[in-house]
Amino acid sequence: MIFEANLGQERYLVEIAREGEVYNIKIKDKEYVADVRKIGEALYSLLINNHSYDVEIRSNRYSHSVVLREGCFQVDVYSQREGRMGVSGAPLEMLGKVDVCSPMPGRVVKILKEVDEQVREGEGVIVVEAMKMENELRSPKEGRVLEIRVAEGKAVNAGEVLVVVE
Amino acid sequence: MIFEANLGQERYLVEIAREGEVYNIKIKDKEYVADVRKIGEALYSLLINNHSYDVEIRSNRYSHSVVLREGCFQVDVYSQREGRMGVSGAPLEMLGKVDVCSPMPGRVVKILKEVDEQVREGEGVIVVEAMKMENELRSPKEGRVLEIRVAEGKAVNAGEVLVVVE
Amino acid sequence: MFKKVLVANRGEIAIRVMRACREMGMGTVAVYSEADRQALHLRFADEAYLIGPPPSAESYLRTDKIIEVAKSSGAQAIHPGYGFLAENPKFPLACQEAGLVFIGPSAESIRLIGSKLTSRRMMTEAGVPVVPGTCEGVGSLEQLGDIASKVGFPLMLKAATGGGGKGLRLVHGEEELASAYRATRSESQSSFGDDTIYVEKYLDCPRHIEFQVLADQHGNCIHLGERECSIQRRHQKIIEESPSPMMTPELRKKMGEMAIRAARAVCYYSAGTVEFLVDGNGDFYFLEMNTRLQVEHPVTELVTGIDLVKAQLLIAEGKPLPWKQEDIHQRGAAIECRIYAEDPDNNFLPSPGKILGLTIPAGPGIRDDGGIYEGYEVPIYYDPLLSKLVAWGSDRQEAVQRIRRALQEYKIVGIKTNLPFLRKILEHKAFIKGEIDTHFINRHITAGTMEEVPAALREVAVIAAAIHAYEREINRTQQPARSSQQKISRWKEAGRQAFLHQNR
Amino acid sequence: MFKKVLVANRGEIAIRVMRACREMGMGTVAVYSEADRQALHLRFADEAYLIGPPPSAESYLRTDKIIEVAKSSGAQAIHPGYGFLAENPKFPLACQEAGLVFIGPSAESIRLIGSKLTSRRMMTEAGVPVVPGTCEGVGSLEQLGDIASKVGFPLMLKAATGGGGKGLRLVHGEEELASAYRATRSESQSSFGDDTIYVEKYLDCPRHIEFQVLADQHGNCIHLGERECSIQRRHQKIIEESPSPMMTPELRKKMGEMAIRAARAVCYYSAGTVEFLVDGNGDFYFLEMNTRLQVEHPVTELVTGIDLVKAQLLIAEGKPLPWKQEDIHQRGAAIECRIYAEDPDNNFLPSPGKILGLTIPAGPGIRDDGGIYEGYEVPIYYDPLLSKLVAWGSDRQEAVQRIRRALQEYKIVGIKTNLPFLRKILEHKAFIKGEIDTHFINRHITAGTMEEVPAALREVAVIAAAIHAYEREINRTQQPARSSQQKISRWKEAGRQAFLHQNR
Repeated sequence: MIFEANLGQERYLVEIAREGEVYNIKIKDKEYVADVRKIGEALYSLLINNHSYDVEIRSNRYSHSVVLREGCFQVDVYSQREGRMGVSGAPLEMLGKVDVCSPMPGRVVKILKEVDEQVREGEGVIVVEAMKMENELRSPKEGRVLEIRVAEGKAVNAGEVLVVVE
Repeated sequence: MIFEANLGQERYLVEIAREGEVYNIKIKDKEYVADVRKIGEALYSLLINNHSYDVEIRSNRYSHSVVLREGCFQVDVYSQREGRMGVSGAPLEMLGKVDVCSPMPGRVVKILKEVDEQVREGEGVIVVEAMKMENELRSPKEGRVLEIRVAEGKAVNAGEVLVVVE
Repeated sequence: MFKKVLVANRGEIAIRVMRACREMGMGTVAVYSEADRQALHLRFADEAYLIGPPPSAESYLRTDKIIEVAKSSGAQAIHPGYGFLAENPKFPLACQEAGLVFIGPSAESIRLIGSKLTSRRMMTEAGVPVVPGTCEGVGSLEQLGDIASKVGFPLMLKAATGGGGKGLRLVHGEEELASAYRATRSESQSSFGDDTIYVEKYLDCPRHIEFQVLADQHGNCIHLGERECSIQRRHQKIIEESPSPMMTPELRKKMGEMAIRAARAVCYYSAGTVEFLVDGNGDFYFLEMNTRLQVEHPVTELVTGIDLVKAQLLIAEGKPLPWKQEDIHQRGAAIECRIYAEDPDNNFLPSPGKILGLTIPAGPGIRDDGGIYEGYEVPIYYDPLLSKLVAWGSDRQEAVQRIRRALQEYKIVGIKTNLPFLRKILEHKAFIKGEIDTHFINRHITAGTMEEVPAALREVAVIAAAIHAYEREINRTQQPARSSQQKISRWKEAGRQAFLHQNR
Repeated sequence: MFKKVLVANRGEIAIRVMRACREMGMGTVAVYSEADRQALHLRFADEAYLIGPPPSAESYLRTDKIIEVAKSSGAQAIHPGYGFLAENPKFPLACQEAGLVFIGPSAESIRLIGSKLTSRRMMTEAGVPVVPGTCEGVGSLEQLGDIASKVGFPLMLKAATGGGGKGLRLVHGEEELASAYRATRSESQSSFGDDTIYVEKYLDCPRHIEFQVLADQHGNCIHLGERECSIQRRHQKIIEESPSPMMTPELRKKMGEMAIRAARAVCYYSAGTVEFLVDGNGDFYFLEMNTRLQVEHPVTELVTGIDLVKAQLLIAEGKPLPWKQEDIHQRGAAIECRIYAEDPDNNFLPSPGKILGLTIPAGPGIRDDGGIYEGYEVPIYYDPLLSKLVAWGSDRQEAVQRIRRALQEYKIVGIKTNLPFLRKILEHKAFIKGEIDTHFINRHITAGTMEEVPAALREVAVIAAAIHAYEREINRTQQPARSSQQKISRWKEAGRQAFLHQNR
C-alpha cells in the first residue's frame, strides 16, 4: 500500500507491506524493516532496522501526532487515492472562513474584536481563562470578524467555536 | 442486601444499601458511609467516614483479595442465601482428594514422592523451577499420593494439577 | 510532635507535605473540592474532607471551611503549601483564634513583607540593598517625572500591593511615562483594590538568585545557600538550580548574610526565601521575600541534605533549629524542571485532560515530586503544574546530564506538556555553559519544538505515522467481515482503539 | 570515550547501565531473548537485537551471539551487569579477542577470585583475615576429622567452586561429619563438576558487611565505605544499607584497608566488592570478593555521591580514578529493598504474570531502579527481581522513615510481590534499632503478612470486599436487562471487569 506523508515542508512517499508481525517499508528508496508492539494506550515499541523507539501515536483523520523521545512531530498521512485527489497540500479551509476555537475548556475573559472589525494574521481576538492562566487566542489569517458566538464570562468547552473570521 | 464475610478466624455480617454514589454500610452495629471511585484496573479510591484508602480488589467467586497500604487481606464474602446454605466454613475439599497444583508456570525439577507413598501435612511432594528458583510444593494435608500427573523435566502451566493426594 | 496535620492545598505540594508528615509519623488530613475527588492528594492522605465546588474561591480559599475541617478531624496544625492561603496574613490569625498551629511564619511577618513599599523601607533600614527606586507611593505624574529623571530609563512601574506578574510596566523613555502611569494605576486598582504604585530601576538582563533561609522562634536564623531561577517565561520560573553557576564563595557569604538580615528585619521564622536580582557587575538587590515554601525548594534539599518541610514542622512545634550555619554544606548540584500541562507548539495554551499514559523517570540522582497518575484527569480550575522533575549530580555537568536523560524518559500521554520545550532549553549550549539570565528564553529559545531534528528521526516519525495509517486502512476495509472469533493483531487492536478515541 | 556500549543483560540492571551511558552521551545497544520483546531494557535502548529463545543458556549466556551483535552494531565495549556472564572469565577473553572492551576486571582477576581455595590462600598471604578453616581441599574423611578437631564445631563444609548458596553444609557435631562429607562432595560434583571441598569455621549470627572498592588500570585503588547486607532470606540479600549501624570510623578504616589489600592481591581493576563476615566481637573475616557491580550498589552511590557505573566506564576506558581516598565522604544513610515477584503468603513461590497497575514511589530521598512498567508481563524464565527501592536520609532514622513511607506508596497490581514482607521487616523494632545479623529474618519475622493488623483496618478490608460483592450481585441480577444505552456506574464497570478477569 502506498501513502503520501507530509511532515513540515517535506513530502514523503511511503510504501508498506506487512508479513506477519513485521512491516517492510520503502521510503525515499531506502528500505526499512519494522517490528511493532503495542505497549499501552497510544504507546508502541518500534524496532526499525534494530533501532528502538518508544512512540506515542494519536491520529485524527489524516493528522498524526507522533511523540518520540526527541520531540513531537505532526505528520499528515493520505492513502495514495486521497493524495491524488488533492486532499493534501495547503489546508483548504484557510481560503474561506476560519473558526477560532477554544483548544481547552475554560471561561471567556475578554473579547478583543467586534464584528466586522479587521484582524491581522496572528492578532489576538479573544481571551480565554483556563488553569489560572489568561490565554489570548489568535486569528490564523488576515480578514474580517464575521461572527462572535460567545459572551464575556461564558464557560466554553474544548473545540467550541468562539469567533469566525472571513 | 446482607452479606456474610470471613476474614481469618473472624466472621462479619455486613448490610449494604446504595444511594447514588454513596454506600451505607452496617457492620457489627457500626455504621459507615463509603464513597467509591474506580481509579484504575482493580484499583479503587474509598472514602469511608472520611478516611481515605487506596484499595486493590480482585475476586474469584467468594474469595476477595483486598490490598491496602498496610497489607493484603483474604476476605470470603457470601450473599446471605449462600451463607445460610453452608457454603462458608471449613473448605469441603480438604475432606477428600486434594490436588497439588503449580501456582506458576515453570518446569518440574524433581518429584519427591512415589505413588502410594504416605505424606504428612506440609511435606514437600514435588519441586518446580520458575524464575531461576527451585520451589518445593507441599501437600496441604496428610494422606497418600494417589496420582502423579507429570514427569521430571516437564514444563507446567499455572494451575496445572501435578500430584493428587488422598 | 503534631499527631495530625491538615494540608490546605492540592497537587504536588500537598503530596510533598504529606510525605514529610508520614515520615515523621504524623497523620494527614486532605481537603478537596468537587473537582478533586479523584486527585492524588486525596488518595494519598489518611483522611479527606470535601470543602466546596471547583473554583478555588469556593474551596481552597475558604479559610472558614478549612479551619472547621481541621477542628472536626482533630488536626493540630495546618500546612498551607504555596499559593492559595499561604501568604494571606489573615489565615495564620484565623488559625490562632481556632487554637490551631499555622505551619509558617507569623501573620505580622507576612503582612510586613506583603506590602512592597513597607518591605523596601524596612530592608533599606536594615542595610539590605534594594533595587534603586522609591520607597513611597508615587503621588502624581509630576512627581513621577522627577523620580524618573533621577532613576533613569528604562524603569519599572509597579503596584505596591502587586504580585504574580500583574500590575507592572516597563517604561523605556519619557514619552511612555504618562500612559504607563495611568495604565499601571488602573490595573493595580482593578487587580488589587489599591492604586498605589512605585518606581524601580529596570535592571537589564539580571540573574534571579534567591536564598533559602530557615529561622526558628528562638531567634536562630541560618541560610541554606542560593538557588538560581533565571530561566523564566513570562515572569514564570520554569528551571531552577542550586548552586548558581555564577556564584562564588565570597558572594554567597555576603548575600547569605543579607538574606539573614532581611529575615531578621521582619522577625521571620519558618522557611522563607529572599529573592535578589544580580546584575552583570555582581551587584545584587533585594527584590522580595517569599514567606512560604517555594515551588523550587527541592534543589536546596538535594544539595544540603535538609528536608525543608520537616524543618518547617519542627519550627512550628516551637523546637530550636537543629543546625548552625557551619553545619550547612552544599554538595554537588541540583536542577529542577517544572512540568506544565501546556502546549509549547500552540502559544503555551493550557492543556487539561485525561492522562492516558504516564512514565515517570527514575534511577540515579532523579527525584520526581508529582501530583498526577495514569488515568487522572487534569482539571481546568487550577494551576497547570503537573510535576517537578529534579536531578542531583556530583557537579553541575552531571546534574544537567541526568535531567536531560530523565526528560527523555518522561512520557505523559494524552495531554500536551512543556516537556519538549524543557528539553530544548536543557540542550542549549548557553544553558550548559551556565550563561543564563532572566532574558535567556526570549534570547535563545523559540517556542516551536520541531526544527533542527535530524532527517533520520523525521523518517522514523513518518514511518510510525504511516504504519498507523496502514493499519487503520486495513482495519477499515476489513471491518464488515470482522467477527469476534477472528484473531486481531496487536496493531489492529491499536488502530481500532485510536479510531474509537477520535469518535468519542 | 566509548561511542556505543552493548549491555549484555536484562531487567533493572540493564536499564541502570544504559542510564549511565546515556548521561555520558554514549549510544546503547540492548540484546534480548524471544521472551523479552516487550521488556523495558529493549524499549530503553537506542538499538536492540534478538539473540535467541527464552532460556538464558540459549540467549543471555550466548557469548558468541552477544559478541557478534556488538561487532555488527559497532559497539566498542560490553557491560555485563551482574549475573549471566558477569563473572565468567571466558567472557572478557572472548571480548578481547574480538577487539571489544569488557567493562569489568581482567579475566585473570575473575579467575583467581572465582576459585575459593585460591582466593583464600592469596588473601591469607596478603594478610587479609579469612574465615578460619582450610586453604586446601579436604583429601579424605580422616583428614576432615583432624581438621574438624582443630577448627571446632559447628563448622561449614563448602564446595571449592561453589556459589549461590549451593554446595554447602552446616555440621553441628562429629556424628554428622561423615554423611555431610559425602553429601557435600556429591552435590559439589553434580552442581559444579568438581568434588573438591574445604572447611570453614561456622560463625554464629555474624553480620554481613561488604566494602565497595574502585581500582583503575594504573594501580590506584580506593574504597567507598561499607554496606551491611545482613538481612537475608535463604542466603539471599533482601535489604542492604550504608553505612552499617554497627560500624565505627576505626573499624571502617581497618576493614577498608583490608578490602583494598584484597583487591590489590588479585591485581583488581573496575568496581568490586569485598565481602566480610563480622562476629559479635567486631572481628572480621574475608568471605569472598564479587568481581562485578553488585545489586546493592545504589546505597553506596547515595551515600558517597559517586556513580559507580560511570566509574566503571571511565576505568574501562583506561582513565585514572578521579578520586583519592581522602575525597570519599559518606553523607547520611541509605537503605535498599529488593522487590521480588514472589508470594510471601505462599512460601515465597515466584509470581510471574502481567502487571496491571503500577505506582512507583517518588518524592524526597527516594530512588527506584526498576525494570518493569504497567502492562508488562513478568516472564517465567528469569530472576524474579522487579525493582530496587532505595531511600536516602540525613541519618539512618530518616532513611528508615523514608523507605517505610515509600514502601507504603509502592503498588504493584496483578502479581504477588514481597512488598508486605519488606514492610514487616522495616517496622520491626530490632531492625529500627539496627540490631541485625544474618539470622534476623529466621529469628524475628514470620512469613505471613496478615497478623497483628488493627481491627479497624480489617473492617475496611471487609467493607471493600463486601461492596465489591454487592456490585457483582447487583450486576448479575440486572444483567439480562442491560443494554449499551444504560448508564453504568463506575463501580459496576469495575465489577464486570473483575468478572471478565476471572473467566479469562
